[in-house]
Amino acid sequence: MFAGASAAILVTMALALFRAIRGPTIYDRILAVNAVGTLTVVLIAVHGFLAGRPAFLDIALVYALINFIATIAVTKYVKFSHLGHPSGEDERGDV
Amino acid sequence: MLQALSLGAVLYGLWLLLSGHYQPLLLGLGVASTVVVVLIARRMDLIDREGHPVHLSGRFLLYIPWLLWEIVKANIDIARVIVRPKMAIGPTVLRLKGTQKSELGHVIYANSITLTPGTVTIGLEEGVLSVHALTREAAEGLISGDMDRRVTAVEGAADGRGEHGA
Amino acid sequence: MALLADIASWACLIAGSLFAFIGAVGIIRLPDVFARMHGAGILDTLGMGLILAGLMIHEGFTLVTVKLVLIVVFIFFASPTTTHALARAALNGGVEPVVDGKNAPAAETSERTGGPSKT
Amino acid sequence: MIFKAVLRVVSKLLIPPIMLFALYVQFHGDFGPGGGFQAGVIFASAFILYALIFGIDNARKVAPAWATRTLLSLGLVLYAGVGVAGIFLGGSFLDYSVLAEDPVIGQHLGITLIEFGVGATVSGAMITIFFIFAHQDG
Repeated sequence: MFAGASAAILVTMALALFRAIRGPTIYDRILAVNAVGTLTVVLIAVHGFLAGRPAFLDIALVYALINFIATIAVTKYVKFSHLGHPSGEDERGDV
Repeated sequence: MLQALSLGAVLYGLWLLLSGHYQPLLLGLGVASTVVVVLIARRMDLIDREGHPVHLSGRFLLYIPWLLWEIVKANIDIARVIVRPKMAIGPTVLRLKGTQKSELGHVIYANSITLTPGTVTIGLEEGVLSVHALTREAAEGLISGDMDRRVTAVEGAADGRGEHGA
Repeated sequence: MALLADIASWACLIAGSLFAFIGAVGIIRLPDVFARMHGAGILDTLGMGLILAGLMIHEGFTLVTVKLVLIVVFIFFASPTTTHALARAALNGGVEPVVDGKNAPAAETSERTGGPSKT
Repeated sequence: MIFKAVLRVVSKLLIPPIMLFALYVQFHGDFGPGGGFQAGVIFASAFILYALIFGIDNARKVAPAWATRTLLSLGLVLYAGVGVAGIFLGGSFLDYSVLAEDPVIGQHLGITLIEFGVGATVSGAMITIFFIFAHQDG
């Protein structure tokens, strides 16, 4: 039953990846890649159960975390073209 | 100071839940880790009524079941809209005034709106939220103000004095 | 009892996969980036939540379940935040939401118009 | 400075648990996936999140250059120190068994110290690399 769920998640990932490849704007791609990241978290968790090693959940938690920070970093990079505090309009200094 | 202690208690509880090994060495390392993290959090100036809103936790726990039920209902609505061959969507952008007193309350409100599919907060400026709604029903559900009232109730009546640094 | 838990776990996994799939279909079908966020919202809340709930029911009440709960809680905090950040970045980058209906106010955020126009 | 509320509040809430999680991964390398490298990266990512939301300058105030450099080198010194201690106590480089009377305890101690050194070095290096990248313009 976990194998079935994994397969469904993989198909869903393929759909989201399609949007990531199609675009058209960079924001569509970020959104799709973020969705793929969430699905990866779920896939890792399900795979942990499939392999009978629930220690995989630590990895899933790490992935959720990295996904969050990476999406914020990419969003900020796209918005300001660099990761530091913007030099100009500093009141908008976050993402 | 009190808030630093309570943050430490919460973090140590998290350590115990994560660890699952209750030998003296790991329990001691947990204490050390908690102390280090609390010190760094203090240095980062994270510990105040916003960064550690433990005063809201009781009422927030009561709010969660209602929010989850709203999320389930909204999910079913939006899923139904998406799977129809001809999607009956009517995207709108509306502006709402959050009646919460602190920014923390506004953030809870904004994130609750975004968590509910069908509505996404696309702007939050001094208590005025711009919300993108996918369907008319989702927009009307927000305009009725039920969620706003409940988040304000989470914030509580006596919480209007703003944050004070720890 | 074990059978009942198995059935519940199955149901959660199937429903979660279904919702995740519908969310991904939404990401593909909906017309612009702001509308697609709603599809991603389905995937991030009920899709993810139900699959992990299925795993929780399968596992019973152990520390593994606690970790699953932590993952769900983390994503429930993180997902709307990233969506919000992305929406603001898209607005800032000049992507306007497609709206129909004349009653919608101008789709700009106040950060570009300089203040909230009406409440 | 005015920061936008949603990101500020959520990151204020999430940064301490992330750092605690990093230390959990650090010290539970024996029992599950994890260890020094991963822990260092997670710990650094908490700092990177702080720097993204609150600005590079504030982050530099929290973790000044001397602090990250010291962390980086201390980790390396700890690693090399444990290795050399093995030689002095009559074993070879990174021979944990001779660190204590009982080889098993010695191995445990050695691995924990080595992992700690790796974690410190990796987090120091990651934070430094991030700051170097972020200071670049455009």
